[in-house]
Order: sequence, then C-alpha cells, then structure tokens
Amino acid sequence: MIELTREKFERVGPNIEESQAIVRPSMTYWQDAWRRLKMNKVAMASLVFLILLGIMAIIGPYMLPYKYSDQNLMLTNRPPSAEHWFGTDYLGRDLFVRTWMGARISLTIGITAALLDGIIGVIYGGISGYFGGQVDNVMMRIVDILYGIPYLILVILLMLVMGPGLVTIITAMVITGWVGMARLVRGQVLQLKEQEFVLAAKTLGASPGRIIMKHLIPNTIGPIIVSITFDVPAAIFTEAFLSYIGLGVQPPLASWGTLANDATNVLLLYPYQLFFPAFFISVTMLSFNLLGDGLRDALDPRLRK
Amino acid sequence: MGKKEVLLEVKNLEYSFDTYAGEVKAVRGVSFEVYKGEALAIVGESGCGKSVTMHAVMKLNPEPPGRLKGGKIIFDGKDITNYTDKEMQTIRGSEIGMIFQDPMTSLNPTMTIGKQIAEVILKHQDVAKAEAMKRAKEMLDIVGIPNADKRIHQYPHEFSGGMRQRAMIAIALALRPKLLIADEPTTALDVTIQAQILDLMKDLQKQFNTSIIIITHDLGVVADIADRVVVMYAGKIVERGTIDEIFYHPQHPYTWGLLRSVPRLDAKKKDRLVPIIGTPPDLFAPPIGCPFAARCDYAMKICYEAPPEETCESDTHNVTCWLKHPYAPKVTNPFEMGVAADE
Amino acid sequence: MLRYTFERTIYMIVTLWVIITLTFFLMHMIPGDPFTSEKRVPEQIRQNMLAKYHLDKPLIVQYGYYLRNLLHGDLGISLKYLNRSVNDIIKAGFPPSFQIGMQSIILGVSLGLVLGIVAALNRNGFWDYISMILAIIGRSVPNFIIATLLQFWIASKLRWLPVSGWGTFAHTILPSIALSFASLAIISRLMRASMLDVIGQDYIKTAKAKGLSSTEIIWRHMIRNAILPIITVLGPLIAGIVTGTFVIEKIFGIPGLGKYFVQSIYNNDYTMILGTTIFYSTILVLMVFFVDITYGLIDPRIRLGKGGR
Amino acid sequence: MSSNDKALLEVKNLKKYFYVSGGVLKAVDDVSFAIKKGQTLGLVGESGCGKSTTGRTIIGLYEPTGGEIIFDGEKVNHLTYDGRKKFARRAQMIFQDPYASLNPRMTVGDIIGEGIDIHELYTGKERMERIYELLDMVGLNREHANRFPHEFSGGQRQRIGIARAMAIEPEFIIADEPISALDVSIQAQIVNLLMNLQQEKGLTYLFIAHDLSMVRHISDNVAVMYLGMIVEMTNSVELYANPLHPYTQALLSAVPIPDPKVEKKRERIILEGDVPSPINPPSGCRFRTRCKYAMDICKEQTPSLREVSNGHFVACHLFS
Repeated sequence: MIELTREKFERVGPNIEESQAIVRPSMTYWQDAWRRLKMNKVAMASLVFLILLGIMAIIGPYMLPYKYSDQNLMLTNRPPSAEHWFGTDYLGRDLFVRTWMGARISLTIGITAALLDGIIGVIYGGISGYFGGQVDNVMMRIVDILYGIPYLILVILLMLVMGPGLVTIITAMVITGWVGMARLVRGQVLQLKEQEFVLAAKTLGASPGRIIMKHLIPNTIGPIIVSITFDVPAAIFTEAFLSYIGLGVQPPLASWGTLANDATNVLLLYPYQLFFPAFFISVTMLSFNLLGDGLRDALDPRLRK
Repeated sequence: MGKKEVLLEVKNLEYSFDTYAGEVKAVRGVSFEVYKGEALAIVGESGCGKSVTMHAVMKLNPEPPGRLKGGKIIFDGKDITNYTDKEMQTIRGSEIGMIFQDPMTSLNPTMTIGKQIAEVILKHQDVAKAEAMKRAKEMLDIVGIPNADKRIHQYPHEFSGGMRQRAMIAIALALRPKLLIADEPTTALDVTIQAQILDLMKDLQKQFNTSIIIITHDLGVVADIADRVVVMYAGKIVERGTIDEIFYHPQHPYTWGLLRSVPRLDAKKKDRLVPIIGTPPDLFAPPIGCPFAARCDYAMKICYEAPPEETCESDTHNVTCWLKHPYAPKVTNPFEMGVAADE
Repeated sequence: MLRYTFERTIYMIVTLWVIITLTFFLMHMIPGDPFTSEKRVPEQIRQNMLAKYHLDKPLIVQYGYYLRNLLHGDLGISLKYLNRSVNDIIKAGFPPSFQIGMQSIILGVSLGLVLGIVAALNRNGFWDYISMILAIIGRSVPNFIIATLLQFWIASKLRWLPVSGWGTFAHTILPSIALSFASLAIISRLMRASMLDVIGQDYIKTAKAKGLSSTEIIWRHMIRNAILPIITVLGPLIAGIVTGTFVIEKIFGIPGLGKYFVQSIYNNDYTMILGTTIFYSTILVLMVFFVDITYGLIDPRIRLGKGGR
Repeated sequence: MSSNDKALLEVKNLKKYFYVSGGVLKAVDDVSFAIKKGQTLGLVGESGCGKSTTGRTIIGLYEPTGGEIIFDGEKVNHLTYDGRKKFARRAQMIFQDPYASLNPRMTVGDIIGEGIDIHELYTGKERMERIYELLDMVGLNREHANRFPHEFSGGQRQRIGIARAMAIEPEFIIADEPISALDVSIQAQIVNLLMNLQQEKGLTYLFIAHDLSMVRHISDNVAVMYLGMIVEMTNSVELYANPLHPYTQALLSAVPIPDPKVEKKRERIILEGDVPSPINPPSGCRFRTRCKYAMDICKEQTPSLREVSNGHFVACHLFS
C-alpha cells in the first residue's frame, strides 16, 4: 500500500508520450511469420526432412559404387544388405541409387512444375485482376473453361501427343496446372486494388509498377507461397500416377512412380521393393502438405495479433 | 418513486482473455446494477470492455480464450455466476434478449426471417409451429415491418440494414424478456435509421416494461434513451450515476472530456471542440495507477502510482478518481456551471 | 436463378465443345496411325481402312463428320477391336466404374463431412487429431499405393476380401475404400475450416443469445451454412475420383472403363481415346453443372437472384 | 453555381454512372459546387448517396461519366499519367477506414514517405527528417516510424493517413469520412488536427461525412446529398439555423443531442423507410418517397438546385 502524503497529490498533468507509447514488441510480417512457423514443430520437422531429402537427392546416387542403370543379372531381387542398402530389383539394379535418382526426378518435376504454375498463374491472374473490366471478363472465361476440363485426362492426352520424357511431363502439367494459381491471384488482386491503401497510393501519383511492386505483391505473396507449397506434392503425385500407368519417365531412368510400378509386379514375392518408393512418395507429399499447412497458418493475416 | 427493484446486479466482475502474448485484462473489477423497467447506458471508447462485460453476463464470449476471473452476477434474484451453459439456455432468449451491432451479419443468411423469430418461441414455449409463425408475424408488425405476412418468408439479404435491426429486435423481444441488452445497436446504421431504431426501442420498452442495457460510445444516444449511465474506461468503471448527474454534474475528468469532445447541433455558435488527447492504454499491460492518468489534465503524482477508490457523490452517483481525496487540490469542475451557458 | 441456370448451361456447352475440339485435334497430332503399329497391315487394306473411317480426308472434314456423328450420340468404331463400337465398349465398361466411383464418393464425402464436423467441434481435441491424421494420409499417400497396400494386407495376407476381379459386392469394397481416401481427406479438412469459419459468425452469437443449445445451433445454424462452400468443390472432386479409377481398376483387375481407356492409350486407338475422353468429360462437366445448380438452389442468396457468386 | 474567380476547385454538372448487373447505378447525377481557396465545403449524406464517389471522381480515382472538374482554372478530368502526377502534388485525399487505408506490410515511416519517394522530394537523411517532422505535426512520436500499422489504434492510424497526405504539401485535401469509423472522443482530435493544419498551411478541404454534427465545426459551407444529387447547399451558419429542404431538416433532427433535457423536449422528425436503391431511383424528386410534403409535381419533375435567398440553394418544389 502506498502511503498517501500531501506531496503525492501534486499536480503533474498528463503524460502524452506514455499514452502514445506502444507496449507490445514490434515485429515485421516476416519475422512474425517465421516466429509462428518455428513454434509449429510438425512444420519444422517437415522442413528439416525436405532439406535432408534435397541433400540426399544430390549426393545419394554417388554413395554406392553403382550407376542407376547398371544391371547385374546375377543379383536380382535381393533384399537390403550391406552391399545394396535398399536391395536390388528384377534386373539386379541397385535400389538405393535408383531411389535417390527417383528423388531427383520426382523433386525436379514437382518443384519445376509448381514454380512454373506459380509464375504463369501470378502473371495471368495479376493482369486479369489488375486491369479488370472486359480484360478480366475474357481472361476469366478462358480460365473457367480450362478449369472444367478434367486435369489428368488432358495431361494424359498431351503426354500422348508430345511423347514421354521429363520435359513433356512438366510441360503437360504446367499447361493445365496454372489455372488454380491464376484464380487465386486474381481474387487477391481484385480484393486488394479496392483497398484504401492502394487508392491512397494512386492519389499520391504512384505508377502502376510501384503499386504492383510495393502494394499488391507484398500483400499476396503469402497465399502464393502457400499455394506453391501445396502444388509441389500435387505435381509429384501426378508424375507418379502417370509413371504408374506407364506414361511417365522411360527406363532406365527411374522416378518414384516407376519404381513403385515395378515393385507392384513382384509385390507378393518381394514386398520390400515397394516399401522405399511408397515410403518416400508418401512422406515427401506429407512433408510438403504439413509445411504448407504450417505456412498457411503462419502467413495468414487474419491470425495475426 | 418507491424503492426500485434490482433486476441485474454485477459485482466486481473480472474478465480476461488469454492470448499468445499473455493475459489481456479486459474487465478489471466492474460493479453496477440495473433496476426493473429502466434503461442503463454503458458508455466508453472502443476496447474499454463495455461489450466484454455484457457478453460475460450472457456467457457469450468463447472460453477459452475468454475467462471469468472473479465477481458475481445476480439476475432476478438468482446467482447466475456459475451457471452452466445448459442453465444459461433457459435465461437467454426468454428472460434476457440481445441485439448486436451489425445487423448485416447477425442473422442467419440461409434461414427465413420468420423461422428465425419462430425459433426462439419454439425453443422456450410449448407451442405448435404454425402458432409460432403466427406470433413471428405479429412481432414483425410490432417492430414496424410492413407486409409482415409476406416478409416472414423472406431471407435476410432481402431486408435493408434498418429492417434487419428491426427483425433482430423482434427476435430479442419475442418472449417479452425482462432485460434487453443492446450492444451498439445503431452504430452501423445511418442517422435517419438510427433515429427510427431508437424510437422503436423506447416505444417497446414502455409497452413491455423491459429493462434495457444499451452499450454505446455515442453520448447523443445515451441522452436520448438512458435513465442511468455507467462510464467505463480501460476495463474499469470511472463514474456512474443518473443521466442528469452524468450530464449536468459530472465529476470524473474522463467524463468531462467525453462531454466536451461531442459536438452539439443545438448550440448557437460553433465552438472549437475540446478533444481528449492521446490514446487509451493497451490492456495487455494496463498502467498500475489510474488508467486515465496519462491523458488527464488534472493528473497528480498519485494517479500514476495507485488506482483510486470509488467514492459516493450521492445515493446514485459514484466516482473513481483521486481528485475526490481530501488531500487533492481543488479544481474547478468545468461542468459545475452547467451547460446553462448554452441554454 | 433462371439467369444463373442459363449462364451455367452456356458455360457447360462451351466447355464441352472446347474439350471435344481440343481432344480431336490433339489426337490427330499423335505421330503414326493405329494401323502402322504392331501388326503389319497390307498397304491396300490400310488405305481401305483409312478411307472407311474418313481418315484420308482433310482434318477439318473429319472434324465435321465427327461432330455430326457425335450429335447423334455415335462415338464411332474402335480401331482396335474393329467389330465393336465405342458406344458398346462404354456400355460394358462404365457400370463397374460407375459403381466404384459412386461408392467411394458416398463413402468419402459422408465420412469426410462427419469427421470435419466432429473435428471442428472438438478443436484441438482427440477427434480433431484423428481426422487430421486421416486427412493427411488421404492427401499424402497416392491412391495406387493405398490400393496396393490394402490388396496386400487385407486380401492376400488376411484373406478377408477377394484380391481382384469383379462380380460380387465384396469385390467392390477395397477399390472403393482405396479411392475414397483422397476425397475423405479433402472434404474433412474443408468442412472443418468451413465450420470454424461459421462458428465465428455473428449469427451464431444471435442463436446462442436466443437460448438454443449447442446441438440445436450446430444442426440448425452451423452445418447448413458450413456445407454450402463444400458443395462447390464436389465438381473437381468427382473429376479426381473418376481419373483415380484408371489405376484402381488396373490394380484390382476390374473390367471397367478406366482399364479400356488406359489400354486404348497403349494401342493408339484414336476413336476409343477420343470417345472415352469425351464421355468422361461430359460426365464431369455435367456433374459440375449439377453441383452448381444445386448450390444455387440451396443458397437463397443465389436462388433469389441477387448477384452471382 | 456562379463561377467565382477565387474558387480553387469548381465542379460542374459532374456525373458518375456505374454499369452493374441490375442496370445503371447513377451514383453521382449532375452535381455542381465550388470551393474557395482556404475554405472547407462539407459534403453530407447517408450511405449510398454518392458523396464518396464524388470525392473519388474529383481526385481522379474514377473517370467521370460527364461534367467538368476545374482545379485552379485548369480542367483536371481525363488527365494523362504525367498530368495526374502533377495534380496529385496539389490535391490529396484522406480515407475513411483507418484499418484498410494503410498497407500492412509497410512501416509507418515508409507509408508517410511514399509521397516523398514518388515525387522525389527528399532522399536519405533529409527524407527521414521530413518524416519525423510530419509525425510531430500530427502528434505522434518519432519512434513510431519503425512500427507497423496494426500496432496502432484507430485514431493514431488516421493521423498516419493525414501525415501521408501532408507529406507532399498539397493545397487541397479531400477528407472522405475521416472520422466516421472512430470513437466520438477521438473524432474531435482528428477534426481539430485538420482545422489546425488548415490554419497553418492555408489548406482547402472537401470534408465528406454521413451526419451533420461534426461537419459544422470544420465547414464554411455545407452541401447535403441525397441519392446522387445535392438537395441543399449554403454556408454552415445558415444551414443549421434555417434548414429548408425536408431531408436536411430530417437529417438535422435525427442526430441525437448529448443533453437529456433538450432531448426529452425535442420533437424529432422520423423519416419513414429506407433510402431507395440508386439503381432505379424514384422518378422526379428522389426524396419524395420519404417526404411528408410530397406533391404531384414531385413525381413528375426533378427539382433543380436554385438560390432561394442570398447564397442558400435548395432543390425542392416547395420553394419554386
């Protein structure tokens, strides 16, 4: 209890500085997002796993003295051992090396396709949303129609036309895959450009370039990153699916999808062969999905404060 | 006037929200009562805890993050402080009705207006559906919605903002509750619509003898409808009294500030407004002393060091300010002259 | 609502036309023709065959023929099984695909909705985690892997259900389950998010202030409003399920349309690829159309014609 | 309006139509007024009356459908990009929503500095000094420059918006409902700040608001809008002492007065019903559907804005 003396009642007046002072710690958007991502243990574990996976995709194929295409008909369908850590397949090829080659292919396809989808979608959706009116109307009708075409069937048809191969897989996926991103970005831009801070920039005389760089992009980048994170596993899945029905990368190259396909032929005899490709496809997709969830929570402006 | 009966009594209510950054002490020891048939206004700036208080009474705050830390709530003789959700259900809607700030979002968009009114009747009374719909129609008539028999089959998006707020009032008053809590009922409306809604509320209050608690930041609304006023600041009550005491003999510097910062359309000449300087404190870390000290022209050393106690000005008038302490220097109350100067 | 239905119908027709045209011209960009593959067909016969199917005419004329036949519901003759029309093959292959597709949609959507609702109401509780785990599995493990694993454990090892083939209801169980995982995952997560969104709405506060119990609020006010946005994803979801049948039918040896489709790809069977693609697309586009119309019927804001979506 | 040589801004027969799915939304339909240098015109009306659209069209955010906007003797509608940039240096805007009007990804310093950067007024240390000066001017602390908008209260955010507009030293400012989202006690802070700035810098304001109470303190003249048209316009003393148009009278009467005794005695004019949709407004006088004096002629003829006494303009058949 404070002792009440007369001098305590001396008039000192208001303290405007104190009333204006901000007591909560300051944080930029990215600092805050990173802080919240770090609190999400599952997302961080996924991130670590994906980084390790990336490293293994680079060095994995050189860790054993075999090439992915080396056949050894003396040693077919061997279970995992000291020489062949993941065993060998029906042609005696080392599955450890092939799994990491597969990782290279699958990750390359996944990441490249997602990034290309992202770039095309952002540009298309950005233009459509920014200019609006008739431009937007026409561009969005095209998107609506593309959206109505079954994705996988179109990819299959394109694969047939262009012939199998890494580049064609990516191309086929990107031709149809950018539509979702375009819709997302357009929606965001349409919403943002009516926001008063964008109007304020316009009344200040800001150029369209400045409005896009300073106002629109920084405020849409969060959902874009999240969407790309979710597109990667989707692309990996599509590739695996194509490989599984025989339209993916061609032997002796291997992706996780073709490895799984090969393994199912001998599943009843050598179930371990399915384990590694199935495990890596699933865990990779899992990690990207969990990381995406974490990023979405961390970047969601509604969850701030 | 005889001794008024107390309908709702809130004693020393404390309510907090647990956020990632820590506890936000939204309501810090609030006491007041509502008499039968009167209109009480709770006034304060946004974030002062006025809505949280009434939501806490109705147990409408999601918990967690909300948490009742202490105090007592007595409604109509019953201690409802620790009522379970199930027990509260018998009171909500039938004994206490509530309307909210934004009529655009407060009605279910996929249910007809009639059904939304009938629902509250069906919940609390054992009547047939057709009877409930008939009474829903009558309620729409009462709140002044024309073509009620057609309107009950319409959806909220076919109603304008003012009409929706009337429909909300119809829901809240369908069972003639003893108490109506109106949480900023006119803030989202245009002035001409606000006037309609305030008139409607006054009419219905007389007609049904309902007590009203109106939460608002607009002193004009208070002057129009209230019998007594509670002034809140930063989660505490700084002054409470009858409407005449608050408007003509205010004692707290914050109340002075509020009254001086409001424009008066009826004044002969346009004076410059005297605003309250600064910004209210963040209740994440409330100041240890009087929360208003940093913005108060009359602040003393003690104001920054310890919170003042509530003192009585009259039977009905209480103030929480260090200026009421015998050691405090005499200050001229800018309102003791009354607003007579203007009249 | 009329205007909305009209607009949707126009979209549907245009989309179908684009798909037909696109598929038709894409098909004719595939190198080689069906009669140059595998079996060596004598040149004369080959020419006759090409003439018979109008394959010697300019592309645009072929396109005209094709559209005309299509309007009569005729998808042409399979170039691989020369004695069978594409219509016949579809008639034979579609029922098993349809059964599996429908079963898995019903399973996935209903279970997904339940899980989503339960998860939202027990936010961060036990059921929330269970539904989250199921959702993550459904989203992360490709259906062909789930199918293979189910086949391996439930059928081969435990012998509870037949490994493959077609005939009895028991044959449809594993394929339907394998196929339903993805939609279960999507629906449960969406429903959870949608429910959480609705929980925060003001009209839920109104319902609570009326004195309704939590059960009443959930049934009368939350689920109906939360399901609305879910309906819009049913279209793409059905697309996913239909294409998913391709591999599932292959794994379980089901004589469905998916199997024929995949085979026709290997065989360069133009008319068959074209026919099945158009058939699939029509079904999908129709599904999406019906989903949109249903959405319009359920949401009074659209039914009563105030603005679109 | 009689064209005045000293008018800084003159708006002549301004029209702004939007083409929406239900028809043509005539948001602003033939609006004319002028503002003299150093003065304030208050533009008042309920939601949907076109007051904000008027402001946004003048500042160039919308292209007018018809009419002219003349600023300091020059026509400023349909400007080229360079012309608009030049106009921007002289005319600025303060926005309504203190939450949506500041970019959440920029620091307060960068938000205030945006105009300085666009017009390349200062760089480096001078730029920072200028930003501090502006923060002082609107009553914020220097430390606030590194903070983000979400850390501030509504009133503080509105000050940041004012500092942003003031950064390029404009002569004319459109304040688009700058106080309607704020608590009453904070509203007075903002109005006083705007009045101080006007005195110091000789600014000219177009002050848009949805009720008549605060406008009085800042305006020299007031124009009342209803469904895209001005129904009454005069100097603020005259308008409050002697409102003529039935709508103005209702609008004045609707504002509750913070004085219980006055409020108990007062007879209010309560308007029936809601504002009709601006897509298919009533024929003739647009206010007739809610007007208790409505006559036959009100249905047939749109009343024009005419001068009934010195400087007092009304658009109502009661006064013709």
